[in-house]
Formats: sequence, structure tokens, C-alpha cells
Amino acid sequence: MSIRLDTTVGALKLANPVLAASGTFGYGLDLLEFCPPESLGAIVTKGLSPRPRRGNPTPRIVETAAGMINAIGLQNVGVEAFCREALPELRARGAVVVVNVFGERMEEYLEVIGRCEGEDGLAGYELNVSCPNVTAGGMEFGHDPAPLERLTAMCRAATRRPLWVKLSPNAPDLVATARAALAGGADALTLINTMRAMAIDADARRPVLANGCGGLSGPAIKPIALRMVWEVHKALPGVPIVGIGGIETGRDVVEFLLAGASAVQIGTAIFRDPVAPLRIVAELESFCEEHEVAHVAELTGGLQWR
Amino acid sequence: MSIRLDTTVGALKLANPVLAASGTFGYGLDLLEFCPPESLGAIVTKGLSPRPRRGNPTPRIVETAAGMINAIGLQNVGVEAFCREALPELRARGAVVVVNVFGERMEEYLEVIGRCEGEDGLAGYELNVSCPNVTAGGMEFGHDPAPLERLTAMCRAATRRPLWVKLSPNAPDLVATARAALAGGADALTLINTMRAMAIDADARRPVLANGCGGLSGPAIKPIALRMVWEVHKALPGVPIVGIGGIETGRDVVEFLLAGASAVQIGTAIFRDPVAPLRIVAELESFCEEHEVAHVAELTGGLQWR
Amino acid sequence: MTHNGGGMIARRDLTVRIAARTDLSPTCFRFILETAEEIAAVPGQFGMVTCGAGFDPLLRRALSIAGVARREGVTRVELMVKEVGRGTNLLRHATVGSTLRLLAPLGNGFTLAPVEGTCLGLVAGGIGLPPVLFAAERLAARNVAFDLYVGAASGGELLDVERCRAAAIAVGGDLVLTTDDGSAGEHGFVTAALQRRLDGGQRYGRLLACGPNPMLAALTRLARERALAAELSLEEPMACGVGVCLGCVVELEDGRYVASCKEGPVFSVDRLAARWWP
Amino acid sequence: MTHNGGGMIARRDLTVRIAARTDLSPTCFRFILETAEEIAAVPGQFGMVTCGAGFDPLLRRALSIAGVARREGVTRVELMVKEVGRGTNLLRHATVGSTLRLLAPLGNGFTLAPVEGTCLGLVAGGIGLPPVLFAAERLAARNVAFDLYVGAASGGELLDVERCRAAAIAVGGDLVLTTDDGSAGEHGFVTAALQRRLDGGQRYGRLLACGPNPMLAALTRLARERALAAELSLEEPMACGVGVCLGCVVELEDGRYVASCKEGPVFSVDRLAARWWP
Ligand SMILES: Cc1cc2nc3c(=O)[nH]c(=O)nc-3n(C[C@H](O)[C@H](O)[C@H](O)COP(=O)(O)OP(=O)(O)OC[C@H]3O[C@@H](n4cnc5c(N)ncnc54)[C@H](O)[C@@H]3O)c2cc1C
Ligand SMILES: Cc1cc2nc3c(=O)[nH]c(=O)nc-3n(C[C@H](O)[C@H](O)[C@H](O)COP(=O)(O)OP(=O)(O)OC[C@H]3O[C@@H](n4cnc5c(N)ncnc54)[C@H](O)[C@@H]3O)c2cc1C
Ligand SMILES: Cc1cc2nc3c(=O)[nH]c(=O)nc-3n(C[C@H](O)[C@H](O)[C@H](O)COP(=O)(O)O)c2cc1C
Ligand SMILES: Cc1cc2nc3c(=O)[nH]c(=O)nc-3n(C[C@H](O)[C@H](O)[C@H](O)COP(=O)(O)O)c2cc1C
Ligand code: FES
Ligand code: FES
Repeated sequence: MSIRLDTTVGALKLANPVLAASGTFGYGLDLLEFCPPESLGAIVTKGLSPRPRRGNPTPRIVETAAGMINAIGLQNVGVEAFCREALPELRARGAVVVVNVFGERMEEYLEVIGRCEGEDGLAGYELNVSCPNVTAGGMEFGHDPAPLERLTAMCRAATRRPLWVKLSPNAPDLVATARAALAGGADALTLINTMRAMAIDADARRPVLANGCGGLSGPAIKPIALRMVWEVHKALPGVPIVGIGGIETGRDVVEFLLAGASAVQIGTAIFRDPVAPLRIVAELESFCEEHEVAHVAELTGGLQWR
Repeated sequence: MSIRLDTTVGALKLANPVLAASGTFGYGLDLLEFCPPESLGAIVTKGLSPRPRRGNPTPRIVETAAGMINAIGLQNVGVEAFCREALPELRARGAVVVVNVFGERMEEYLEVIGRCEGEDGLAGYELNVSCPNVTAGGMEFGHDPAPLERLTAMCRAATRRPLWVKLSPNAPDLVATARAALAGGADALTLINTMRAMAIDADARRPVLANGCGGLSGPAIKPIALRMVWEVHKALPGVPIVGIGGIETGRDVVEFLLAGASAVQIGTAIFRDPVAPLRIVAELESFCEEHEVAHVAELTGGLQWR
Repeated sequence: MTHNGGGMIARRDLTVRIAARTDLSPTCFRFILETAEEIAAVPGQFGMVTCGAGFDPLLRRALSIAGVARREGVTRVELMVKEVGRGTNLLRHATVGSTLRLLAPLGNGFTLAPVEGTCLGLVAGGIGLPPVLFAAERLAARNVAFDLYVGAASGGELLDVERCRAAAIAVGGDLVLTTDDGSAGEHGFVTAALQRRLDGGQRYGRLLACGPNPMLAALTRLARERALAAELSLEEPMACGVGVCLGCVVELEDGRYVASCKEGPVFSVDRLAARWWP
Repeated sequence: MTHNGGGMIARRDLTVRIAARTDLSPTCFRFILETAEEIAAVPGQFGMVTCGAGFDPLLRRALSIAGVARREGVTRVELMVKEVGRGTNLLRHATVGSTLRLLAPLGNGFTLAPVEGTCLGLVAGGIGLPPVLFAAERLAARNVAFDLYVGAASGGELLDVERCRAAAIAVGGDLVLTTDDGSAGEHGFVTAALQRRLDGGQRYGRLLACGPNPMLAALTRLARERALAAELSLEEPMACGVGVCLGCVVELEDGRYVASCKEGPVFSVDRLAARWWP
């Protein structure tokens, strides 16, 4: 049987539902010999700000049980360098590129989008309104429905490209923020970003991370991410969801699709295995073969409540 | 050096800061040869309701990466059977017993407390307002400050014993619920209960658990629990906190104490290792020896922000 | 609700050495675990075994005790394991000579007492063999008569046939082998083979069985239809194995959920709720 | 920001067999990993190694390559590991004959080119030895002169002394051993021994060093004070090893944070921010 792996996230057609997540795949060109960006459904760039950012002091990462906490602080080369240095090669390769956007103020989101609007070969935007690391960096947008709706609407007005909003699992009311993003004109919701967490060095009596707190990712959070995807899908059926959180295998992807996602992103798994996204595509295809799923899109939302 | 392990949670004096958590140590008498209840700071009973409860259908548990999800559905023998059958032996052994109380309505909490007030040898109550498994079973109290304050105040009026409120990590605003519990008269806050989570059987296209969702516990959630303890401690310094979530070692205990807890509870770790709470007391003592901590209570809140 | 010490035999949580591992079939292997400490167990009791060093997998795995013997200061515990997932995969690849923790014996075993005038019927399906073989060898040692029914998916998955035969022969009983695919023994389910013997007039004072749930359901129906005494060893997912998590409950006929690690894993069919014979 | 293939040498993620493990000291051991595939590496490059089967520990561990050679169709990669935590503990107890994943070679190595008129100074502290010994053996093979300084906490923790000596002797260089406790070699820190030689008039065209951070800080101060060229192999906590997580950054003198797995782990001291010579 030949399996159809293509899917759509809103109006955006993807060759397969497996994407590389923001912040875990650089600008798409670091792992060419393991995972060429054009082989994935899409790649999501490291979060881009109008100007380059240094990020947080070190230590920035710490391993936890089946997970890790990061407080990178959104270090990035800035949208200008991205457009000039990475985008041409991505475009030449035929990669589907989603730009992950963030800013400390609403205008900064618009600056990033404005700069990108001048470029061909970008598939869409993903607004990071949920980064738990930078106090001023999106926290309020992601946690409070009213400003989130305003931010989304402003960005919506600035582009006709697909606009995704990446939700924070730390938000007081996930479904309310999801509704706000949609009310603002989002085409799809990405969930989840990392979960606010902390590690302590008992000897030093200090937080391990220079930033104090950070965001938890990896298999540890998968059961929570899956629940959140399902919860948003149930509350807002028909809304395209990009699922993310601890995905390591093709079977994990199936679970997220069943819970309501149309596509998924692979984050921390890439750190363990540079070929993870491609391996996961292959595993997903095998799963579909074994279970006689002719088209992977059939799985989306296919969970039967008991 | 001889280490003082005693601590206090509000007015309650405990011989050591390591308690067995509700729902993971039965009624305290199941593991006598591994972990006699009188050897711990205290034991917290399985959640007790006015009448016996059957709990949820099976499957009720599923393992996840460094964690597990449970949806036991608060099966318990009822407060009457507890007082008649388990309490006398606990009392005879000199165990410090905290009764974990829950109900589907406020009156049920009062019924449980009322029955227990007639008994000697109970150290206090812990209100479970955060169980994510029973739709009607406390969810609203734990998530909404106003009813939580009302519930706490009613229970406060019904007893002079120490009253702890066990907070839900799923609450929209952790600190707001913490404040509500204190406004209602709680002596201490226990955090955290399990995190709402889900596992999906990809082959069957159904949730693994009969209940659909359940609560995530174990090392996977430790970094989140630690962050929450620190957050509540920072917001409400001086309020006694009982920390819980993924604690497996004496070093973990130190981390929770540094983050602001006065005592901790051991839950899922007991399933891997029936002697876990006692082992952890010993490890805690060794840590204090190595680090020249004369009195374990010195550690509480000792985290230095970087 | 109170203290369960596994009956008369003390539970212990011991560090045991993997003394040997041998393949029994393409999917199953035997483990011999050794310790200088004393452990005793009766057939149907089980142990909780650690697998892996980190927190993933987190929980121990429940494994029936297939035999236990003490000689020259060393206790040897035998397990028979089928690789079905990550935990059992880790066990399969654990180094011989390395150690595990074994919490045992847990739960309540089969009733091995003879029944006046009849023999016992022992029934094992697939990896349900270990407690049944343990029972067979204990019964053989006490000279209590039984027939032994052993079923598997295919001939290659019939485990330890010679030991099964030896135990049955020792008490003059029959060993009936069945395979789902007919590649060895009688063709079809082990419960069908049992039913044919019953239809042919064979009588059993008590059936003792372990195997996959569909087999146990078929056996329960059979036992209830014909009013036969029968005890089943059930496999519920377990977190603690010692009665404190309530994850492993089995529904009884009176509607109660009881911890199968503590009140079971062996249950008499007449106590079980209707879902056991749907 | 774009494609980093580890210089001229292709990175690969290979399944490698643990061919041997030998103790080097109470805390350190040597690993020989084998594969039929080709891998090349230069001194200072490292690999990311899996430890354990499950998701805990989650991440690979960064280990410097201590040597690599290909003979008769087999590539042998040598690692030297100090057990400091859970990952290295699992590596220590991994079964010889079992397999790991090794992603290598990563990062940029030391500059091995000779410097007109002087020799090189190689400095290793503790488990900083592997890249330095690899450099020493490569330099010896090319007949580039160097002195080799090796320090450890105590005599028992001096690793592979005979190989160190052989490499130094091959080019007519000195092997200087130091221990913090004076139990072998010169008493005190390895940087102090170096400083004494420098004070005595010894000149080095370039220092190459790896070791604990306090040692590297001392060396950086020394090199900057005396305007010596020096390259350090740094150890930052790493998640990916390939430049995509930005967890492992090192602060440069111009204030930028750069990924040490990609732009390092070897850095020239004159590029490093002031916190390296506090
Ligand atoms: C009382 C008892 C006795 C048992 N005796 C044996 C035996 O002698 N030999 C043998 O091979 N197996 C036996 N089992 C089944 C054995 O426990 C499971 O096959 C094993 O736990 C699977 O673990 P896994 O990680 O390989 O599989 P996974 O499917 O990866 O396990 C995932 C989770 O499901 C649980 N689980 C999966 N299958 C079962 C099952 N059949 N029963 C209970 N829990 C399960 C695991 O414990 C784990 O928590 C017994 C089970 C019980 C309850
Ligand atoms: C480029 C590079 C080369 C290295 N070469 C060697 C070598 O050849 N031999 C050797 O023994 N060690 C080497 N190290 C250090 C080695 O990576 C750590 O000792 C190891 O990761 C510790 O893991 P653990 O699980 O045993 O310790 P834990 O303390 O349990 O590890 C916890 C976490 O901290 C990280 N970590 C702990 N210590 C270090 C450290 N010193 N550097 C970086 N991360 C750390 C781990 O990767 C892990 O994520 C090197 C490190 C780097 C960055
Ligand atoms: C090191 C690191 C950096 C990240 N940077 C970003 C980022 O720049 N923008 C963003 O939206 N998410 C970022 N994330 C979040 C991931 O995209 C993802 O939402 C999260 O890690 C959960 O998925 P995972 O468990 O598969 O990693 C980052 C995650 C990690 C681990
Ligand atoms: C099987 C199980 C049953 C539980 N039952 C209760 C309960 O009855 N009442 C309660 O307040 N918490 C209950 N909990 C939550 C624990 O007390 C604890 O808050 C949670 O498991 C987190 O701690 P841990 O990671 O150490 O297990 C239960 C947890 C588990 C795993
Ligand atoms: S397995 Fe925990 S109660 Fe039975
Ligand atoms: S370790 Fe990930 S960027 Fe260096």
C-alpha cells in the first residue's frame, strides 16, 4: 500500500505532518547531512526578533528526568541576518519555512513580519507568545486573552500568509487563550511551548540555571501536551492544531494526530538524535502501513472517547 | 555531628520532614515491614470520603516517561471504616496521621472532618481540592478562589486541628488559590497534586485509561513542582508549605526545602521502592552531615536567587 | 485494609543476581536469580522486578514466580518472561551477573490441596505457564494428581515442554499440548481441548489457570456453566504490587474493586464480576 | 549560522560496539569503541555518546576523542571517561560487547601546526587529558616538538602516564607530572609547574590545554600576562552537540555568545570574555 503522508494546516499544504520545532533545529541548515530541511513537512525557525539577541548567561540548560529545562533567552541572529544568510539556501532547497516570531513589544512582532513580507519562499509565521524565559518577552500576550487577541489581529493585518499562534501551557486558561488567538485571526494553534520549571543545585543552594527558571521540554511533558491538544480540539473542533511536546517516535505522532493535531513538531528529540524528524516520518509511515491508514490526515481527531 | 531532623509545619511538630503522600501509602499499614508509619514525619491517608467509594473502572494507571498517570477515582473505604479499622493500630504505633479529606460537595468535607473530630490521635487534615479525576470531586474548589476560600473557612470552623489545603497544579492561578486557602484559615499549603494528563493507545485509538484523563506524578513533574513551591513561597513568604511531586531522593528533599517547603511528601517513589520514605530520611540526614547543616529546618527557604 | 504480609511468608525486597538467562522460545526467556537471603513462595505468587537504572521505565514489572529453591546457602528464583515491551526488553538485555531488585513473594497463590476423588486440571496459555508449571511441580512433589493443559500460539512458543511432561508423568497425569495454528499438539485453543476432555467425561475437582484474558474468560464461562471450581491468576497493570496504589483492581461479583496484587492475583472464578465471562 | 560539517571531516552518527573498557584510575576508565564505518577526528574534537536505553538520562554526553585509528576494516575510537554522575556511571557499567550511538567528530580541534623556533606546551588537568594526549600522539607522529604537563589530584589519578611519557620522549620533550597533594610528581597545580618553567626561561610557541575550569582560568591569566598563544578546550553543558540548542554557549571578548560545540570546544584565549580570567 502506498501511504499518503500529506496534510494541511488550515490552508497550508504540507508534504508530511512532521515539522522541526522552533529553537531545536537552528535555522534549518545545521543538520543537512542528517535531516535536510526539505525532507520535512516544514521547519520552524529559531525565534526571530527584529535585532540580534545575546540571550541569557550560562548555565542555560539542565537535564531532568526524561526532560530538560532551558533558559536560552531567545538568542538569535535577528530577522535581517536570517533573511540574508539562511533563507536563500532554504529557498533553494525547497524547504517549507515557518518563521517563529517574537518580540518584547507588539511592534517588534510587526517589525519581524514586515521584514519577512519582503521575502519570497516563506510559508507562514508562528507567533511565540509563550516563552517563559524573558520577562518582557511575550509572557503577557500568552497569558492574557485580550492582549493576545490584539497582538494576533495586528499581525493578521500585516500578512496574508498563514499565521499560527503558539500557546503557552502555563496560561491560566488554555482554551480562553486559544479562542483569543482565533478571534484575532490565527489560522492555526501550535501547542505546547515549554512548561515553566526549575532545577536547584542543592550543594550551592542556588538555581542551576543562571536565569533561575526555565522551560521544561522532552518526553516528561508529553502526557500533559497530549491532554492539552485534546482539550483544545474538543473545545474548538475544526481548528487546525500543530501538536508538540515530547514527541520521540512515529507512534507519538499518531497519538497527537488522534488527539486532534493536523501536524506535529519535533523539538528536544533532535538533541538525542539528529535524524529524529526523518526517522519519525518513516515510523509514522510504517504505522500507517500496519494499520491500513491510507492517508495520514485520516488520523486527525480520530480519538474515540471511551 | 548529630543532625536535628525535626521540623514544624505551622504549629504541628514533626520528628522529621518526610511524610508519605496521600494515595500512595494506603492507610499506613500496608508496608509495615518496609516503612513503619511511626518512622515518618507523618503519614497522609488515602483520600477519605464520608462513605466508601468504588473508584473508576480499569485501566486506572499507565506508565509514562519517568512518570505515571493515575485515575483511581478516589476509591476508599470511607471515613468510618478508617476510624474503626486502621486508626487504632496507627495510634497504638504512635504514627502521626494526617487525614486527606475530599468530597463531591462541601458538606461531605464536613462530614469526614466531623467523624474524625470524635477520634483522638489525628494530627490534622489535608483538604484534597485538586483531584483531577472525579468531575464533581473538588475540581471547582481547587480552581476557583472564591469557593475554595468558602470551603476552607467551613472546614476551619469545624476543627481546631491543623488544616492543610492541597493545591492543584492545574489551577489557573496558583498563587490566587493559595491566598484563598489562607484567607479561609488554612495553616499550611500542600503542593502539588498530580497534573492533568493523558495517554493514548494508538492501536485502539482510545485513551489508555478508562477515565480518559488522569493525573501525572513521578520524577517527570519534579521540576514543575519545585517551581510552584518556590513561586508560592516567594509570593507568600512565611506560609508553611508541604512540598510534593516526584521526590525520589534525600537530595530532592533538600531542593524542595530550599525552595520554601517545611516538609515534603513521598508519593510515586513508594511504588518503585517500598522503603523509599525511610531511605530518603537517611539520605537527607547524610546530606546534612556532609554539608554541616545542624538542623534540617535551616534549609527551608534557603535558596539564594542568582 | 490492613497489613498484608503475603500470608505466612514474609515479603522481602532483595538485591538478586542474574545467574542465568536462557531462551525458551523466540519471545520468551528464563531468568535464574540468586541471593544468599531466604525467600519462599507458593505457586501463583509473584514478584516486582526493577528494570533499568534510571527513572524510565519508572515502575517495576510484575512477574510470576516459576520456581524457588534453596541449596547450599543460595536461593534460586526462577522467572519466565515474555518480551512484550520496554521493561521486558531491558530485562532480556540485562547482563548476566548484574543485579536487580526483587520484591517478593507478593499476593496469594493457588489452592494446591487435593480434592477427594478427582484430580486437578492445570491450564496454561502462553506466558501464563510460569505459575502453572510451579504449581505442577509442587503438586508432583506432593503426589497430588493433575492433568496439565498447555497452549501456545505455535509449536515454537510452547515453553519448557519436557519439564511439563515430567511433572505430569510423575503423578500419572496427562500433558495436553495445543497450538492456535496447529503446528504442534492439538489444533485450537487450550480451553477447547479442556472442553473436549470434559465433554468426554473427564472430571476435575479444581481448575488452576493462568493465561491471556480471552483464555481466562473462556475458562470462566466453562467453569461457571459446569459448576466447576476454578482459580485464575489474573494480570492487571500494577504500579506498586503491595496494595497501596489501587491501580490493579479487579471487579468482584458484589461490585467491589479489590487490589489484585493483594487479594489476588489468584481469584476463584465465582468471585469475579460478569465482565470476566462476557 | 549555516552548515557546520566539523570542518573537512564528515560528521556521522554511528552505532559503535564497546570493544573494551579498562580502569585507568579509581574514577576514570578507557573505552574502546569499534565500528566498520570510517570515522576520522583531530585532537580537540569530541563525540556525543548515548548512555542508557530509556528517556532517563535523556541527553547524550559529550566526550573528547582520545584517539582514533583504522586497521583491517575496523575503526577504533578511544575515549577516556571520568565517572561523575548518572550518565558516566551508566557508561561505566555498560556491557562490553553492547552498542552505543556515537555522533562524531564534532567541533573544532587544536591547532597542531609547529611554531618556528619554539616547541609547543601541552597542558592537561585531570580528565582534561584525552584531547591533550591525542594531540601529543599526533604531534609525536609528525615529529613536532612539545613538552607535556599533566596534573591530577593525586598520583592514583594520573592517567596513562606511560603513553604520555612515550609521546613526549618521541620528540625529545619533557613530561612534567604534578599532583595537588604531592603524592606523585611535583607538588601543586599543573599551571604552577608551567609557570616555573616559563619563569625559568622556557618558551612555547603555543599552549594547548584542557582541564577543569579553575585550571583553564589560571592558564588564561598566565597566557594573557605573557602574551602567549594558547588554545583551550572548554567543557560547557551540552544538549545537542551540533549547534542547534544554544545551550553550550561561551561568552567571547566582543560580548557575543557562541556555541562551543560548533565554534569550539577549542578556543583561543584571546577570544574569550573576561570571565575566563577573573
Ligand atoms: C501478577 C502478574 C504476574 C505476571 N507474570 C508474568 C510472567 O511470569 N511472565 C511474563 O512474561 N509476564 C508476566 N506478567 C505480565 C508482565 O508484568 C508484563 O508483560 C510486563 O509488565 C510488561 O512490561 P513491558 O514494559 O515489557 O511492556 P509495556 O507494554 O511497555 O508496559 C507498559 C506498562 O504496562 C504494564 N503491562 C503491560 N502488559 C502487562 C500485563 N500483561 N500485565 C500487567 N501489566 C502489564 C507494564 O507493567 C507497564 O507498566 C505478569 C503480570 C502480573 C500482573
Ligand atoms: C566538549 C566536551 C568534551 C568532554 N570530554 C570529556 C572526556 O573526554 N572525558 C570525560 O570524562 N568527560 C568529558 N567531558 C565532560 C562530560 O561531558 C561530563 O562529565 C558528563 O557529561 C557528565 O555526565 P554525567 O551524567 O555523568 O554527570 P551529571 O552531573 O549527572 O550530568 C548532568 C548533566 O550535566 C552535564 N554535565 C555534567 N558535567 C559536565 C561537564 N563537565 N561538562 C559538560 N557537561 C556536563 C551532563 O551532560 C548532563 O547533561 C567533556 C565535556 C565537553 C563539553
Ligand atoms: C533549547 C530550546 C529552545 C527553544 N526555543 C524556542 C523558540 O525560540 N521559540 C519557540 O517558540 N519555542 C522554542 N522552544 C520550544 C520548543 O519549540 C517546543 O515547543 C518545546 O520544546 C516542547 O517540545 P519538545 O518537548 O518536543 O521539545 C525551545 C525549546 C528548547 C528545548
Ligand atoms: C495512585 C495515586 C493515588 C493518589 N491518590 C490521592 C488521593 O487520594 N488524595 C490526594 O490528595 N492525592 C492523591 N494522589 C496524589 C499524590 O498524593 C501526590 O500529590 C502526587 O502523586 C505527586 O507526588 P509524587 O510525584 O511524589 O507521586 C495520588 C497519587 C497517585 C499516584
Ligand atoms: S499494584 Fe498497587 S495496589 Fe495493586
Ligand atoms: S550543545 Fe547545542 S548548541 Fe552546542
